[in-house]
Amino acid sequence: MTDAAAPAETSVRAALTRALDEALGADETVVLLGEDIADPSGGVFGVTKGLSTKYGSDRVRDTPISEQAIVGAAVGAALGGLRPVAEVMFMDFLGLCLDQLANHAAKLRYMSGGRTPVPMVLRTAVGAGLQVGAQHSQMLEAWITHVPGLQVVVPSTPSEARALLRSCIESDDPSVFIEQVPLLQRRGVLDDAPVPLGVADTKRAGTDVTVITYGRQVHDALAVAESLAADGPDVEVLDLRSLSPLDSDAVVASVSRTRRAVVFHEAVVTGGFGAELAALVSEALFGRLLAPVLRVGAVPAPLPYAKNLETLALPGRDRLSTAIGHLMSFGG
Amino acid sequence: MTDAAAPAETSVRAALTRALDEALGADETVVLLGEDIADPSGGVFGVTKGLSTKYGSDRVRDTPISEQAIVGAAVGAALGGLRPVAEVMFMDFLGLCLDQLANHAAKLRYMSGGRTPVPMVLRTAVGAGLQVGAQHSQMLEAWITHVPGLQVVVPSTPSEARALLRSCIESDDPSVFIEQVPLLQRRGVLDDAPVPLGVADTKRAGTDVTVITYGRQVHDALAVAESLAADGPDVEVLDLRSLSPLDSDAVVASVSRTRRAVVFHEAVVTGGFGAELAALVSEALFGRLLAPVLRVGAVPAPLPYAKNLETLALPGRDRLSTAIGHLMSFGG
Amino acid sequence: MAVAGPDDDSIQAIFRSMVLIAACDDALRSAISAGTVTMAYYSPRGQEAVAAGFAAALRPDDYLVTTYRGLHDHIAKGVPLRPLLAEMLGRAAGTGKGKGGPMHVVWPDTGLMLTTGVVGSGLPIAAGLAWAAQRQGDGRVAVASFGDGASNIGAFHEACNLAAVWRLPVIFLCQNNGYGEHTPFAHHQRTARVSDRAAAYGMPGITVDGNDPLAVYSAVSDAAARARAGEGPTLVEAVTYRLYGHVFGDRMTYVPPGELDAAWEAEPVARFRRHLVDTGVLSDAAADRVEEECARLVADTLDEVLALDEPAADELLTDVVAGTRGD
Amino acid sequence: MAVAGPDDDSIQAIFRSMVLIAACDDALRSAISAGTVTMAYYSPRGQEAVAAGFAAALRPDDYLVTTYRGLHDHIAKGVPLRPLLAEMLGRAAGTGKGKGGPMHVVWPDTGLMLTTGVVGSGLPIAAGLAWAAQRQGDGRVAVASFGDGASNIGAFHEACNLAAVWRLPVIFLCQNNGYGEHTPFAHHQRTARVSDRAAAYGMPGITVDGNDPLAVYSAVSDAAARARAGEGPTLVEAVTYRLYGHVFGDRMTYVPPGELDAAWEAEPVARFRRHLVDTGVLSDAAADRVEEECARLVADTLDEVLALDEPAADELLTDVVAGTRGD
Ligand SMILES: Cc1ncc(C[n+]2csc(CCOP(=O)(O)OP(=O)(O)O)c2C)c(N)n1
Ligand SMILES: Cc1ncc(C[n+]2csc(CCOP(=O)(O)OP(=O)(O)O)c2C)c(N)n1
Ligand SMILES: [Mg+2]
Ligand SMILES: [Mg+2]
Repeated sequence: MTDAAAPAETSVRAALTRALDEALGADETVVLLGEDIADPSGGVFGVTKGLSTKYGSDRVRDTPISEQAIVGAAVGAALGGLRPVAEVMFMDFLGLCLDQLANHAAKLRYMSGGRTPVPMVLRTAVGAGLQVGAQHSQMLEAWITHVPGLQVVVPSTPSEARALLRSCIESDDPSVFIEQVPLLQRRGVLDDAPVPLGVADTKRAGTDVTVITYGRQVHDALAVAESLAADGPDVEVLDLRSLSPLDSDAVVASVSRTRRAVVFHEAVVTGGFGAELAALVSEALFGRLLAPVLRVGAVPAPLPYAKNLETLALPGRDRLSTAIGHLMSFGG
Repeated sequence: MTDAAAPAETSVRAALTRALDEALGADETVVLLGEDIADPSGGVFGVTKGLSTKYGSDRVRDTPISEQAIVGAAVGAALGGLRPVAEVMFMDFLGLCLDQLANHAAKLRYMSGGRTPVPMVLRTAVGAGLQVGAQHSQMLEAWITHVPGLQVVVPSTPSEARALLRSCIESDDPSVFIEQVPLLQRRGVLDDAPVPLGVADTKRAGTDVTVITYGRQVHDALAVAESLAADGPDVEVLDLRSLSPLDSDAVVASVSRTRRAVVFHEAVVTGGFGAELAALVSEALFGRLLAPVLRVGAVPAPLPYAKNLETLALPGRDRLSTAIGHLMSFGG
Repeated sequence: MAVAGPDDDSIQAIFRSMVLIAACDDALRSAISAGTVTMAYYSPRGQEAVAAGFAAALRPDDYLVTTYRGLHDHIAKGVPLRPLLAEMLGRAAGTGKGKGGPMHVVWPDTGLMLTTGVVGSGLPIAAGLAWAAQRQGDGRVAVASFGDGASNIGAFHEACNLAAVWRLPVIFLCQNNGYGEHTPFAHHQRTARVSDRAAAYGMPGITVDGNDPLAVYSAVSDAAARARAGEGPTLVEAVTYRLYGHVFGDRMTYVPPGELDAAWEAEPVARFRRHLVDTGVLSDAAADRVEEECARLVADTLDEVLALDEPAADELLTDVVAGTRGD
Repeated sequence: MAVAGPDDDSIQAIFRSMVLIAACDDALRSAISAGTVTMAYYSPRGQEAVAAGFAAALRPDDYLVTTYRGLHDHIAKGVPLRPLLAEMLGRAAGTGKGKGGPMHVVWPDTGLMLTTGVVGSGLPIAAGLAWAAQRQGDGRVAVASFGDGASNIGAFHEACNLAAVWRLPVIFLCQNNGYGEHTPFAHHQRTARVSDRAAAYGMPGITVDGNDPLAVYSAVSDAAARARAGEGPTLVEAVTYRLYGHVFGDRMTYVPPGELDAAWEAEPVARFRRHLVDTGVLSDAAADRVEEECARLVADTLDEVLALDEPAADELLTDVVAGTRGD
């Protein structure tokens, strides 16, 4: 029996479905396309479940296995006045459709002097942590944050997943919306607050160290912060939510207070988005930091399959704790 | 009439042709494939000129316009015992074949526990500075330096172009070899010294500032350094030559002496390889730098076509000079 | 030949369009030779009939997606000469404020939604435009114009299949000019015709003489009628020739002896003029007048455009995303 | 049927291969159900005849490139059971030291050069292997095994065309099991057969009953003979069925009523057994023996593999590039 007083919790998955449902309901021009997204399948992770039944399989449309055509058709549909939300099943498959995304979606507004904006969303999933191997696990946000013209979003909670996806759909520019599969089950109370792109959120205030993070790593960072709370440093957890546009003001403001920062993300460290954050903080707060900006992320290798190695490869709470300990070893 | 005493100069283009010629001559398993690489075309930039005539159009082989098949066939040929050198005409087209490169070439050694190494080279050109627009101008090294398993090389002189290309071909792992089109004409005396991957070169020693750079930007950096030599700071120019593997020891050693650094590359700054370098230097030399690590690169926009805007968008000598001036404004 | 050919007015318009394309091409090549203009230029000379023919068969609001070799398509689809040339010359008054360049001309007012420099990438985008038209029920058709070489790239396959499965109102118009860069057709595929590939998607395919604008008009009219009737896509192959090679400066040493002479024999503008004069649609004098008029229009516009300003410096960071401007 | 069918020994080997595949699949599904083993498992049950048939038609050193749904191909091509299962279970003794996993099994000793998890990406790689064979003149053939859904992706098109133009000794073997994930064939393409696409490349295409190993054997033998004779690639489509859906746990609610029952009627292992017994090639008792033997072998190997170690921690950074090891 559920407690009548406690507000109902929703999963990230359901929050995403709701965002799509709301967008489809609110705006005739919103359309969805992707492999197996229509019912009865409703998407391999179930995010689009029920939507083709409700809005028709012409508006929530299955495609052949053709990632270039999926993204290219989204670009074209956007040029033609629709607001397509395309699904590319795994982010690893960006390598198949990055031309459409980076050479077309990202550039058409600019190259046309503003004549042809591309209001589309590309939703894509990341399987790291589920033992699905090196080709189904990659957080590749570094590829797309490097491309001017693209917006890049990684949600961490149900409410923000819903609100950020709505913001992406309403944006007049192309966005990539990244859904980490292990996060889909995470539950929380859904609120109705909109979340604009480009605004970070302080998930926990702290005075000694800022953990700059996003996506499911936010929860690991919070757990580490709590575990240290009793007799360790007071850790601030800053959830970027959108990487492009980046809320660099919030990043700099937080670290200018804590004077110590660690970037924590699931992607490989080398050349990861953490490098941009570390470079930015180090430059903006030169001479004011108590410790170097550290980066915690995946090791420089393809993600191994064996469970023990996969765990070692991905950035976990242990490595974040160690990094925080290291930061605290610098004076203050 | 040429001066009999002066050694003959060779262009980067000719040096590349020579490297390929030597490799084809030395090793039966070396093969070339790409669009229009066979004679009479000899490649759109002429790099493969004469080679199909000399080694046969089965070994220096034209392909249809099929970037995925070009890179995939190179991966397969490498698995089958050849040492393919594939040409993808412009680096911008990586978005079409990154799956083969990042999900396959880069990962097959690891995923097979070492059973299936992929000794192949992908040569590709970058047209920035030639007014060829946003889809034919991109330095996208950040995409591939983020992928463990790939080697990434950007030469700056004829001798090194030749030697590094040979090193790539001889390597048992996949490499991406980046040829900036405006550099192809640059001439220099060719020496025979081999250049291993992962070894940076100090192109100019200096005591006040290190410019960390690669490719054609090396020459701009040298020009700026010379222009400042008389009454400005003494600038060290470090040419990385290979970005993966990265000679981080040389980077740190140089900056630990000069205590000021600027990264200078043609790519967009945001999320560029310069972020990795700045993060690395800032961390390794925390507390020992006199100034923040600065980054000079392309502005965060697709590359515009109009000549005036293209010039403004790309990092030039002016912007590097300004950055060096800014670095010198910090005490020391 | 289709049931209804174009009426006389349309035929005259087709002729004028072809003449204007050839005049524009001529002026640009001269200006590049003279050094007045610098650019990587992909001449469409020889392919005028394809562009004029297909554009005449379309509604003004039908969509077009084309390529770097797009000048003929741009002109035929009604992009005004001034912003078109201004874009090619990197001027602020260009279709893209000079920021796109010749490979990226767009003119949504007459349906030109994309010019791309990436071979084949326009096809899925055209499919997407057709999807938008299908959903909006506006009866529009999308045309993807591309080369023979482009029919070997993955995007061609994926777009054709998607369009067939979704019965999209799109026409895949292959301008088979015999070469992809320096590679002749028989060297890059083993089918006799690009249209032989249509069957792989359960789609009709047809090959026409691309140097005959009426043949192109007829094939595209039929395809457009099918598309508008909800019967899905068609692959139309127009066989033609690139009279000046791949890019300005191409010496065409790879072309077998005699081939170029034969191609000039079949050159479409003069041929169509002869046809119109022979059939009495146009007098020699009237044809001369069209040619002079077009040459003058092009020369005047080019002069005018040469005097225009480059984009302002603050355009550098404008249009990256909505509302971006300045540093 | 081809001129020379397999001899009796080969037929028995084909049968044993099919039985072994089914036994292995059975053991894995049971272990996953029981919770002994955890993995994303793509059952090949129902496709045994394709794998056993094509592998019997090849030389041991012929190359194979396959997919995540690859267990049948792996076994048929001679990957030993122990390293195969060890890889699937993430053990150090696996084909890739447990670092690749079930989607990335390789065994170069018997020509298995790649298993990929990216739909279609194996086809260009198979073309490259065939190019290596062609250049080295070793008479090898490369087989790319893929699904019906994969025939819609760009890599399929590019690989088929390249192989045709280069006359590569490669066989594109489409295991048409009626679905890509949950999408039925008729929903993802408009041709009746995948082999209808061969003509687009000027390549022979043939469709055979994929539940009849002898039909597959025959088609692949012919294709291999063509390939070895320098006549280039062939597209062979083997029509079959995925009896357990896409991935372990798939409830197959999208399958129309009756379809699954009919597919079980046509189940290839029992059907081939009946055929062999009926035609006197095998006695019932001998067939039982093969089935018991295979079941025991699989059970024993699985037990053995379950007791094996995971890879050592220092494997984490080994094999990234040559010589990489440790931190
Ligand atoms: C994906 C891609 N690969 C290569 C190129 C370089 N390239 C530009 S034009 C061209 C030839 C295209 O031939 P075709 O499709 O026949 O068109 P045509 O130029 O003959 O009009 C090539 C290879 C490109 N722009 N895009
Ligand atoms: C490029 C790519 N897109 C999507 C997927 C997700 N996916 C995995 S299997 C599959 C279906 C493949 O169908 P088919 O080719 O018929 O092979 P089957 O699974 O039936 O053997 C899909 C869409 C993938 N792995 N790779
Ligand atoms: Mg052509
Ligand atoms: Mg299938």
